[in-house]
Amino acid sequence: MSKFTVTRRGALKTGAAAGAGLALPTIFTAGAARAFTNEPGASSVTLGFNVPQTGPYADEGADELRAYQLAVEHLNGEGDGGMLQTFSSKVLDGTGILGRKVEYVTGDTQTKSDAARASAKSMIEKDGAIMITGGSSSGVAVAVQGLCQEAGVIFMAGLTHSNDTTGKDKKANGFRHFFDAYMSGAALAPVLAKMYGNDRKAYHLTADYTWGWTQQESIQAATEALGWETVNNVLTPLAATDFSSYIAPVLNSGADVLILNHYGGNMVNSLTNAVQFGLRDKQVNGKNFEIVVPLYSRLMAKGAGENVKGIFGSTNWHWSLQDEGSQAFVKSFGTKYGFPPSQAAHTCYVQTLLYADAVTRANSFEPCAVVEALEGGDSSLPGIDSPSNKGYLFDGLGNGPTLYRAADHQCFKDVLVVKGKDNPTSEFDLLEVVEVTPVDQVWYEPDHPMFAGGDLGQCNNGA
Amino acid sequence: MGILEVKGVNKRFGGLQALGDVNLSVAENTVHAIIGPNGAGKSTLLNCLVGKLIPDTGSVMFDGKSVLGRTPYEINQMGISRVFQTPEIFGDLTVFENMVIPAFAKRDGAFRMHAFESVANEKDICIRAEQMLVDLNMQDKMRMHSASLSRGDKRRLEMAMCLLQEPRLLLLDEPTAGMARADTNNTIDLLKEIKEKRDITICIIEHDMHVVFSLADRITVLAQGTPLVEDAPENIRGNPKVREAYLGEAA
Amino acid sequence: MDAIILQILNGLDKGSAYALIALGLTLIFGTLGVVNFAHGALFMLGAFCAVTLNRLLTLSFETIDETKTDFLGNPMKVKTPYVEAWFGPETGAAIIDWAVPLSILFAIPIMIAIGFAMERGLIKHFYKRPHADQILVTFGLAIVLQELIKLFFGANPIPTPAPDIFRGSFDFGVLLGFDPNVIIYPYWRMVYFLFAMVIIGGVFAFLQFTTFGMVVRAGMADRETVGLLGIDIDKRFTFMFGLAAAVAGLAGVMYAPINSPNYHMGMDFLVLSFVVVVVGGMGSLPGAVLAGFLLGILESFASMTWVKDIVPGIDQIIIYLVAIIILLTRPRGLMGRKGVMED
Amino acid sequence: MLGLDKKDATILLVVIALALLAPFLLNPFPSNSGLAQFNAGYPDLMQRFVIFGIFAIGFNILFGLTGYLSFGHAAFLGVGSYSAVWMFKLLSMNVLPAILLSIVIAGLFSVLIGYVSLRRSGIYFSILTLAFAQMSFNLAYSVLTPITNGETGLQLTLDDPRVLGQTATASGNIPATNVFGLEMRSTYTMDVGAWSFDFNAGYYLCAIIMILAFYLSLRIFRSPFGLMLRAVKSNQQRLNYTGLNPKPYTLAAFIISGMYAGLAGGLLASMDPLAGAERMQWTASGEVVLMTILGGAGTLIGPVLGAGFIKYFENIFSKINDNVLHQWFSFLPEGMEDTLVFLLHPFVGKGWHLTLGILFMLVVTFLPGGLVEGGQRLSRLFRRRSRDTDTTPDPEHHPKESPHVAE
Repeated sequence: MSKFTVTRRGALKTGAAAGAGLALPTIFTAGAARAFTNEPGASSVTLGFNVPQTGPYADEGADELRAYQLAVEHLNGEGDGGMLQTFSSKVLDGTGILGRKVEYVTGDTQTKSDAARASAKSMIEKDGAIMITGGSSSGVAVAVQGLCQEAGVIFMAGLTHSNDTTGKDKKANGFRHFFDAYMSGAALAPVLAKMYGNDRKAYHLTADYTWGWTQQESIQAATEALGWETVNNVLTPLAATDFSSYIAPVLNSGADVLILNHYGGNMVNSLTNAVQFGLRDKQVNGKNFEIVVPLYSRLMAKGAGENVKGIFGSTNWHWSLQDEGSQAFVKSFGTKYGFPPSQAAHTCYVQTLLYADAVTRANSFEPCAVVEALEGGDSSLPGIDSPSNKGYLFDGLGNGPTLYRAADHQCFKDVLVVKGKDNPTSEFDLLEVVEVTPVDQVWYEPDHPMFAGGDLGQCNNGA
Repeated sequence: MGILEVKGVNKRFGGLQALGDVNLSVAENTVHAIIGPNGAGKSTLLNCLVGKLIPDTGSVMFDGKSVLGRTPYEINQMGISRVFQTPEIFGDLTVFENMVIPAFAKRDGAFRMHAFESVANEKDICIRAEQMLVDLNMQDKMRMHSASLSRGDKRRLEMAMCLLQEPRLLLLDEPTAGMARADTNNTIDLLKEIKEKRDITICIIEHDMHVVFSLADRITVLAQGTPLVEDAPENIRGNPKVREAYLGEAA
Repeated sequence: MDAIILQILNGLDKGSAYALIALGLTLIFGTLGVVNFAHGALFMLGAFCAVTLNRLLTLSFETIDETKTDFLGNPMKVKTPYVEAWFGPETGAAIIDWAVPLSILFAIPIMIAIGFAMERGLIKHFYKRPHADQILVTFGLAIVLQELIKLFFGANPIPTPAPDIFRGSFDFGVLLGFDPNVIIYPYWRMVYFLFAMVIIGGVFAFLQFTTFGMVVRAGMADRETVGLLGIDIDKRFTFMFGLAAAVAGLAGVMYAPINSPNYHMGMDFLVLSFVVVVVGGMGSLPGAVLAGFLLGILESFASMTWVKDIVPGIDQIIIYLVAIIILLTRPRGLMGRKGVMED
Repeated sequence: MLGLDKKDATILLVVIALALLAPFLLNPFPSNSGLAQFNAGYPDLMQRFVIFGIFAIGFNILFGLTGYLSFGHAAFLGVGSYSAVWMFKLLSMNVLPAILLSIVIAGLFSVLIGYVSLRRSGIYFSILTLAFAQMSFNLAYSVLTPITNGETGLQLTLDDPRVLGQTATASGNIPATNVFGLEMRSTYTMDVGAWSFDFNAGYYLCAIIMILAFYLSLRIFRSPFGLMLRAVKSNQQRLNYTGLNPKPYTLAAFIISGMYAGLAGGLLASMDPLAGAERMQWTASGEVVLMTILGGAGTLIGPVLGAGFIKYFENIFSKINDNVLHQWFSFLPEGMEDTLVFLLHPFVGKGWHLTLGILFMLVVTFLPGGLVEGGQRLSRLFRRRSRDTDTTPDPEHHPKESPHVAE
């Protein structure tokens, strides 16, 4: 019995099937032994875009899908080429990947680990996808990353912010471009200290699941390092829709800052509730009461409406960035869809390009070769003196010079601190970039306690 | 000493005294009728006998053992079967299946995990069930859905289910209520037949005096929760107290 | 003490929402004998009535402002709501500001119409069907309704703010002699609570003092008997469905500023409101209201830090725990009648 | 045969044939044709069909026979999955002990929940089971993370002990689940001309277990025990007054169906060793209710059909995107193509929920007996057609025969 030959569709499109049909004595042929899972045929290659299409993150998923479609167009030489022109690596020439036309299949993660794995499996087993990418939550990212490791395909994570994705749950076949909770804390804390002073008392509301905990841990460590005091950390159920009973006691706790370690619907509701309670009009300890949302996204900001005004947070990327790469991406995305891309769209687009680039540089679709290409050679980020500062260095995809670190497959780049805009000029203009925190401030070692315990393991080619 | 001995039973519902010091003795292998006007407490008394209600005070002994505090199925397993005012049968099941269930209850007790062998392979059970249907002239309706039976046939089926268990005491709660005269007569004939052919004690609650006087060996008259008189049918007819309390307006 | 008062207040407005949804649910059940899994969707539709009116009021025409540029570097299109153009910027802005309260007027006819349509078009074919079928078909309807909303409004929550004067919170603590900022309560939540009381009172008064209500109450007590009296109860029950839909819808309209409406908010409330109805006793109106407030307040208590310290995760399960305890000690819920929904 | 009468034996044979030939039946379209989108014969989905089939068969023993509507059966499935994954982490990657443990643990869990919940009936029972399941889900997602790994779901790692197996393979990967060395993921692919069919070891293990589970449920349906369960549904009062105690019967049915759910959960984890908390959520419990009713509650084969129907939608319809639609209709003139795509767009891909909801409503409204009733009506229709064509009138009067247990 051949071992895990989940592939065949790709090969069928080539001559293999025709050959099987002609060989009369053996009508039944087993799928030919292949070097690795879903080795693509000569004419096309299939990528799997696994994004939430139903459930609360469906809009984010839709935006990710738009970015993927755009990336496929650009890789196949359609459209204006987007960031292909600004990307520091010039091996991609708009002829697909290694001369094969890029095709794609889509699936629905439903923002559930189970469903996401089922849909990724179907793309691998049925559609012959060679790479899976997407997702809008860390649970899903970790679950699908584990699957891809076992199946022997590459996973290019979409939006996932938990430390665990490239921490204790890191996998050799998985890569994350998005930033993480530690970086949020490290980038945000100095700005908060600058704006609100070093003598602050923080009250945390934290979504009671893995991402919430790592986010809270990160921001608490970063703010305490700057002299803040943590008054309390209250865990809130994921299913909570009304946060009033958690927010009401905050004012009387002696805290003068409320940190909302929430994402998505939780964040929209908790922030809305907090503003409803008039927290931001209050004075505590002789200071203005402030609210902080460590992880921001434009869609969440849109959901919370006016309530985001003046509230600080961090984000991976924002369309108002003025660098060449970001501008090129915003232009082609905006021209095609009529509105600027979200950070989720950006990271997904970039991940697709990075994958294509790595395959081209490796001159092979073999996962281990791709992993090697993404881990780069010995290039390193300037200005950081660390033995782990090694990996694949690139530029021109927004965020400035970026390192795909070999040690944990995490991207290191500048992190944006943003603030809800006071006078938005359009429905997309909700956040303004307050500071671009340079990469050396958010750098950490792979064995940092918040990331320890995992093991990349060996890359897996599958078959 | 009767097979059923009810002594000093009281039952109150809030402010209402439903049963007041009821004493009753049913002799074995007789038909004992309990009659009385509406609200006399006949149904309450019946419910106290089968475990649906627990009297506030007093005792109910069946065959020398107390039934108080026992659940309906335990009391049934002791040998008391009950026929309801409106026939209670398994409407979703076929007539045959309806018959099989009491057969199992008789053989296996209140619960037995019997989950693998097919019902059809339980030959003794099937034979008993069929035999009883033949006895009651219902064999042609064996495969019918019991919900689609006529009311009379439903009553007949329920009676058959009870008889299959060979109870020592059969309680009948107004078995002819709402029946046409012809059906009533059929039921009377059926009960007479049962009475003659089997060793069985029957306790019947009834409104219809025609039924009562054609069947009963003894009659207890209940009024306002208390037994007024207990006697043979011919004496009841002439009893002026009964006439006053009950038959008076009817007769 | 202050913490307890605070959480009672919080429980009141949470409870208001539960009670309003459960009221309609139990009304439909009590009158029509239908288990309506689409009731949460009615609440959601109500909230989207507010969103829709907000959208209608902010319908805009575009003018090009050459002095500014949009994100692609093209001249900026500036949107001006028609309302502001017609009534002048200030009046227009005020009308938009009051969109949510105005939506009440907008929502009542719409929700009643939706209720009628649901009852006549679908539910009426299910009166005689098993409860499981009713659950399935209304669940299907709930999915369809929420997916339609998602199709038109997207999956993202849509901010629907309350009028400006209701922003911020009122300091209750000062009234009661506590320090400032100890017991604060947002104005809009106060409005929501009062609104809920008015609606609940209205429904009860309606059932208590009108002939119509009397027939309906009799129908809830014993449907067949009333049918025998020759009263055309079915027509009145249709109206009850409209009423229940309107109550759920209004609960949704007023809830919109508390949490930005999204398409799945109905499902979020569905399970909860069923628990509320059952804890209150299926088909009992006072039971539903009582249970709504009870569960709201208990849920608030469970979220207090010291309670959570004693029993970690208690706020995750409190509602269900209470439901289990009540159902085991009071078999038919707080005020349920015997024999209802037990088979 | 096997203690079954002829009719039941036929049903069983049909199920066996369907299960064993599924790789062919589910891949009817050539793999590079446009319709290949509708092929469902890949290992993961085939496994899901039979696993959820098992889940629904078990649920049907409780709901279909006794009428007790549990809204918490997903909890047993979840518990089964967690037990299985823990077995993989601690003991070995052999699936048999894992599956056994998941059945046992789910059984124990259902004793507990069943004992308490069955003190009430009707909707009160439903809400009790719902409450227990939601509590399990909420806790699994948060406080119990050390046991369940919360949001991500319990998964295998490279440093699990695995006392009776290897911690990691020679190539540095997590070993695969297997039955005495036969890996569950190993697949044999057969290419026949333009078609290609997958034969997956895991699928066949699931299929064999499903056949056994189906056979067992068939026997239960025909047994005295099954009859008692139907009697519980029909008239508990009469059952009580016939000297039978309904409680242990319903509890036994509850436990059996809980064990079926645990078996399904264990199999899910065996095919894909990750146990997500979402599989315990009330929507997951609702899903099995939908499967059973959609297929036909109380019928033998209905639940399996319902499970297949819903899983097919979830996995196949959700993957049809605009791109695929454009490919299908590319032969049409541009305007028509765009219009068609525009019209279909809301119903496929991210709109699969909408289509499913509409189908629920249609099926429940017009086919109260579920898909099985649909099938019966169709076959009756055909029979009537063929009867109409031959001119001999049917002299025999067919009295309405009651279904023994509808098939």
